[in-house]
Amino acid sequence: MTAKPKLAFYWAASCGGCEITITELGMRLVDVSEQADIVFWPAAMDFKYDDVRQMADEEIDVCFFNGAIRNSENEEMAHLLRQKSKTMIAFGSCAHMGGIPGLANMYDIESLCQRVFDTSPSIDDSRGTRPQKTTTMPEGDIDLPTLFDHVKYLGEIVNIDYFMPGCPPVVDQVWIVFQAVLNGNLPARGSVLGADGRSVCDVCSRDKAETGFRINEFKRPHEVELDPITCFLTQGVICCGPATRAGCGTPCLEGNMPCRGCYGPAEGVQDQGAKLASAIGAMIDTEDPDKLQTILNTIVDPAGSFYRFGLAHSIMSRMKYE
Amino acid sequence: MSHQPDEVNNEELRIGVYVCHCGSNIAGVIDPEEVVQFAEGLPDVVHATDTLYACADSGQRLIKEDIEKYKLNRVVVSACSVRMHEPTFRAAVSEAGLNPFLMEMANIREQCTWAHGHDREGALEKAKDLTASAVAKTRFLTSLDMIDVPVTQRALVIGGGVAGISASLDLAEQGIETILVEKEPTIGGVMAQLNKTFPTMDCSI
Amino acid sequence: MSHLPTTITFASEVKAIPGGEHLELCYSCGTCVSKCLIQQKVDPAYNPRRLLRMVMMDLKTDAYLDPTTWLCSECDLCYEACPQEIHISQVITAVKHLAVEAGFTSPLIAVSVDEDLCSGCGICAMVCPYEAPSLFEKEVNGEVDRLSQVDQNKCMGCGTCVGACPLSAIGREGVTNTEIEAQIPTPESKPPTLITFICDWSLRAEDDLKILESYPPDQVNIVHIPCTGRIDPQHALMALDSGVRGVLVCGCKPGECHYKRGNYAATCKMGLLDSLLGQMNLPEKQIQFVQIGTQDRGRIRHEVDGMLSALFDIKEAV
Amino acid sequence: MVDAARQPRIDVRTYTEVDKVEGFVGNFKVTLREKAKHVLADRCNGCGDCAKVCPIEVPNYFEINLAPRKAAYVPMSQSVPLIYNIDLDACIHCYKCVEACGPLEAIDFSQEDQLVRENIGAIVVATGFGHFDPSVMAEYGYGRFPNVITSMEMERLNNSAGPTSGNLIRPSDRKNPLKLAFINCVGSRDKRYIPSCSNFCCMYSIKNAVLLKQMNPAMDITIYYMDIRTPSKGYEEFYDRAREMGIHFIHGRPSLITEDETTHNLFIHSEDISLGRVIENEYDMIMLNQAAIPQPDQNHMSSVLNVAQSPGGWYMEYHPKLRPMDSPTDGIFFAGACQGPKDIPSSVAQGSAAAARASRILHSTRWEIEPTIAVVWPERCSAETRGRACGLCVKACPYGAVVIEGDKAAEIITAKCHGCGGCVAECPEDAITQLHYTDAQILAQMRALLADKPEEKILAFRCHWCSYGGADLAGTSHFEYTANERGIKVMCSARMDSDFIYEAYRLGAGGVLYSGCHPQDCHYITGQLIGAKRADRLKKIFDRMGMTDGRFRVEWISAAEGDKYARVLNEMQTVLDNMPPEALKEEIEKLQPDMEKRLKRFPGVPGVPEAMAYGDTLVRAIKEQKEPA
Repeated sequence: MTAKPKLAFYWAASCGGCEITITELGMRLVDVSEQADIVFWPAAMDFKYDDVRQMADEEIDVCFFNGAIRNSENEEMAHLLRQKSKTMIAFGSCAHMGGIPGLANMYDIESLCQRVFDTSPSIDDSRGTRPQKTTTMPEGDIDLPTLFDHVKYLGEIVNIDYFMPGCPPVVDQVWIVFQAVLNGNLPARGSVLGADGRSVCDVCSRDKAETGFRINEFKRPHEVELDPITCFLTQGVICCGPATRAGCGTPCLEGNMPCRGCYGPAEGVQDQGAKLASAIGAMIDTEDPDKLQTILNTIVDPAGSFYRFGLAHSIMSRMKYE
Repeated sequence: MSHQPDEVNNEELRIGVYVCHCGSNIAGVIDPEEVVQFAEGLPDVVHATDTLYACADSGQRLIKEDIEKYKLNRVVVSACSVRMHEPTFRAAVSEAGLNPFLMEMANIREQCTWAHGHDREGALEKAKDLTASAVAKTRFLTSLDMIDVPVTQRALVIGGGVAGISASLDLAEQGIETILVEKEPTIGGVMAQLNKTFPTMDCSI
Repeated sequence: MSHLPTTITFASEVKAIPGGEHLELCYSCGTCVSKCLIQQKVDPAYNPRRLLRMVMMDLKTDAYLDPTTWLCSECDLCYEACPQEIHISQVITAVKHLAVEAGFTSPLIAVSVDEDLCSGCGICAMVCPYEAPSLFEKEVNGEVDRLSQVDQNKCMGCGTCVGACPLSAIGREGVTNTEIEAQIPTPESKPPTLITFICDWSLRAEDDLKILESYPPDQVNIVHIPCTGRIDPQHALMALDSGVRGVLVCGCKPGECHYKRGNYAATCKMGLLDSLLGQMNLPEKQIQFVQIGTQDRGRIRHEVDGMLSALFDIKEAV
Repeated sequence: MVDAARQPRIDVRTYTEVDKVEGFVGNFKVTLREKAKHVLADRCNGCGDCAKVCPIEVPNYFEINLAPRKAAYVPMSQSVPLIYNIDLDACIHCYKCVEACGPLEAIDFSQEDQLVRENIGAIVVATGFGHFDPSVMAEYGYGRFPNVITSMEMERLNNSAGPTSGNLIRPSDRKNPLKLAFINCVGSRDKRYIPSCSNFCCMYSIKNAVLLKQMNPAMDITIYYMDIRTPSKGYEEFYDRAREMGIHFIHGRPSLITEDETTHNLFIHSEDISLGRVIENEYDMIMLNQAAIPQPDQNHMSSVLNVAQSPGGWYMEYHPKLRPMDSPTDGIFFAGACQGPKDIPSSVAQGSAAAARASRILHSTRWEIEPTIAVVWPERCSAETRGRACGLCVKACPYGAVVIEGDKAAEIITAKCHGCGGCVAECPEDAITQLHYTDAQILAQMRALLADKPEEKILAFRCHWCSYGGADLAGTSHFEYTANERGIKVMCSARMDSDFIYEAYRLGAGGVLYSGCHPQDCHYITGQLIGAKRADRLKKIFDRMGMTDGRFRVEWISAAEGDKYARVLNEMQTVLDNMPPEALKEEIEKLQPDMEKRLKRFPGVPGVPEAMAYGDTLVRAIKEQKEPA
């Protein structure tokens, strides 16, 4: 039997949710540890960067990299792990397409820092302090990684073998991928793991709109008593389902909340947010041109609603930071 | 000219009823003979007949001769609207020596056959009732004479356009004092604004 | 003479359908024929005046075979122009209704649904001005699947559904995403300054179209779409992404859309795209949506020149 | 025009309006408002020096605002009478005109409007017509495209006395147009604006085309038409001559005009129906043949003259075929376009016709009017029975024909009484009657009409001038309505005594219609007002009595509303049909005692007892006739 495959898990600009979804495997982790060696998992155990630096190239069989690339440290580790591992999986929405951190691309660094360090409600008087590149301490100088002007997704800086969408990827899908990795039968490089080709609407069993139904006012989920049986669009609530890939098992829909598009664009969708704008824009019902604007204004945060997970991967982001 | 209102003249009433065919306008919907038969049964009706065109000379001559022959002192004409031929029938009866206001019309054309073509039987009943109503009214009619009033022999023409000018010229040339009133500072109206006018293509001032 | 028609004529059948009244008042003045663009742009045999005449003269089969019955898209331009206040488009729709009942079918090529791609989300059924698509249940290898189907006689080919369908599962030759995307230049093919998505009906006079085509290809590329309802913000962004510096979407004035509500859908899509660009504080003047009216002759020149000079300023500024 | 001024017997009063018209045929009292010209007519010799020095220029209505006039002005140089006018709205009181007038001293700024009362025997109304403003038709772009002009503007532009002294130019660049188009029926035959045909504009556009072609044969003129109407002698030949001269005629109503904003040339989009194809032609200039509409102040004048208006606003003639020149009011006649759009030859002909109709009256020293006037029984008037007159009759009379002096009974001035019957019905003592419309006569008619199965019948009281005419029109237009209607005609709704209504219900009538003129149409000025007040009182009484709504209807129907008359009657019939027969009979019986209670004084009216007795014999005779023995 060949040597046990070496697995690595790393978390860059991440909330840790993707790490937790692995721990959710529970006892099954024990089987995994019998069949494979986890050689790098800083979030769970005390691994040091040097451990990876001392490895030979491509020593790691499969590296599960989650989290977006926000600062120089993330980029450095991404390059390092790419060098050290045969197969690299962009694990979760942040690595796959920038995720929630990607929404920062709407703002420049200065206004971000202002928000975080000055105007945030939980700060009483920041006297304008800012993180410094290097700070001299009695023990010696400590330096912080530099903050990039925009958030990048993993695929932007290294080439990736597989994508696994989801925020976080659903634990059952993670288990299926683990078994594929352990049994060595991963599909062709570049394909998407842990999701199926259809869109969320395909798997959603809610009653769809009557022919000719149109929306004359949008409401946010907390503003309306959501009916669990009918499609959210018929209730005037934005649901990204039509343009989002299925495979998550729709936990949100079961929890009576509209899909927010974390599994990324469905097959054939070039830019998830623009496509949703196109679909929802065509549904607005009025013959009176002036009322059109008032209805549009009821969509409070278009970019946030349509690009909640994919802003960093969007064409607009590329246009802005190219 | 007796102005005494309503003194009941108890001379013996002799009413004549004339039901007009008006070609097919009335006869096309109801049968005038049936109205005539009905009228004959009414009190004081001494003579009732139908006629093809009451307003024509033949119809009027029939009424005039009957007034002589049957010594009629009231006449009922069941035909068209008073706005059409009341003057005609009043003139006819007065030529026969009967006071024109002792003639009463029943409108069984515009307000009966023309409006109830879809309900012939109802139209017939209505024609009978309208004729009876006219007969009832003649029972209490008194002879009246037109009131004549003095006439100021001056005319007023409002509007100084081509129609107003032609009217005032015609009136003035008959020797009638005419006032031509025009709200604009000049007479001539729209015509004066026009370039040459058809057919003579001469100047329009 | 009673007012109710005793014998059932073709005209009385048409008048019985709501909107079909007053058709006997038509004194054949031809206003509707010249106000409507279908004869000038699609089929010389199209003539609403003649169709009304056929209805009145009881020529049922001629009417059912006449292209007017099938090509009218109920845009009501003729209704507001008719001096006899006849709702001409409703009379034509009534005739079409009777024609369909009599088994005749529309010569127009309707959109069709690719059942492998369709997810049954129902968006096409919501946005269609003619309510041609509708959802239905179907047994697909074992389990019940919900799909969309299109009523061949109702679809006018405006493409609003194609623009809205997230999965490119609906379409017809001429409006599919692949054909439109093929006309969007790629970075390598030296992209023009401006790309114009122009709807087929907003430029009334031929020489307006000539004005648009007179611009050198490296300055202005033209993409024809049946209606601005077909526009997809993705395509606008893809154009900007591949180096085109500006996108001009040109459709009809409110109330004059040839497909009833295509320009309202476009107004909303471009409005949403504007707010997206605004949130990313990208320059907004890059994408413009203009609505040209029936009497705005020569206005296309102002819009294109204005856009080119605006783009020139942006180029200087950045 | 000039000979009208020269004619000694015509007193031409320009810049004067008719304020009030009182009286009746042969005895009209007309109040004229001679607006202040601020120029003394006898002194001004029309030299125009004042205009030369006047610094103010304002648009001239006569030139359809294409050319200016001074504040001191005459509308046109050939004005008749040639007396200048100072327009105080525009004048800035620099008084240069006064200096220029010099010794003549014809200008007097202190002049005020003058009210003059004239005694008049007959009135001819010839107030003409107005022009439809095509700017409301956005599709033709009038007001937005400079080279789209109206027909009146064209008249002034190619008129040698016009602003360009006959040289037709394009407003946008003042060049002579070579390619011209006329569009007929602008606003006419259009349900959205003026549904009727304006009669003369087909010939009018051909005339203008021929004139322009004669002036400049190189000019290419096209006329867009729906139908060319050439109704009179020589018109069709003129149409042929226009074709021979090379004027193009396109059969097709344009739907749209667009403009090339650089050259200001215009494009007409229309269907050429003869070809069955849509065409788009370019023109330098377009003339819109605008519709003829009633004068803007026609509504005001019709209430001043107390004449009715037919649909569309034109004055309504007594009878369209038999008395087209007469108004419903004796002594007032119509001439020309005010009665309906017509061309110049017809207007002149109607001028003479109206003059002929008027001279019938004016040539006789006395004139006969209908003797249907009111007459008082002095012994019944409360002045004599209770020593104090109640005066209700005086209040009811619109003409002040009823006078009460001291404690003497009310008295009618025959000459002033128009015979509306208002006082007769208002008098609580029934002390006044109306000749030819006495209570007895009307009661007798009611007995005849309600003799057989009264509960199925609808008794309709109509006034001679309006609702009777409306009933006639319902017949002439063959609008079908229920044959259960039984009509009684009185002169005015003011004559419809409440006793008649109570008596009708006492006799068992199914429904009663109380109808008359619309308020502004009443032939007796305020007669309708009195009738309307009485009808509302009756409606409230019957509602309180619990009578089913719809059995008593109050409707104001003009002689032009035949359809409304038929609709109201059919609606009343449906009310009766919806009531089960026993319920109707039961309601009639239940209300009969209330009606009798209100008819206490009716049997005391002279002639009524005889009418009651006669009525019984008549009803028996009618019943015998109807049910065969």
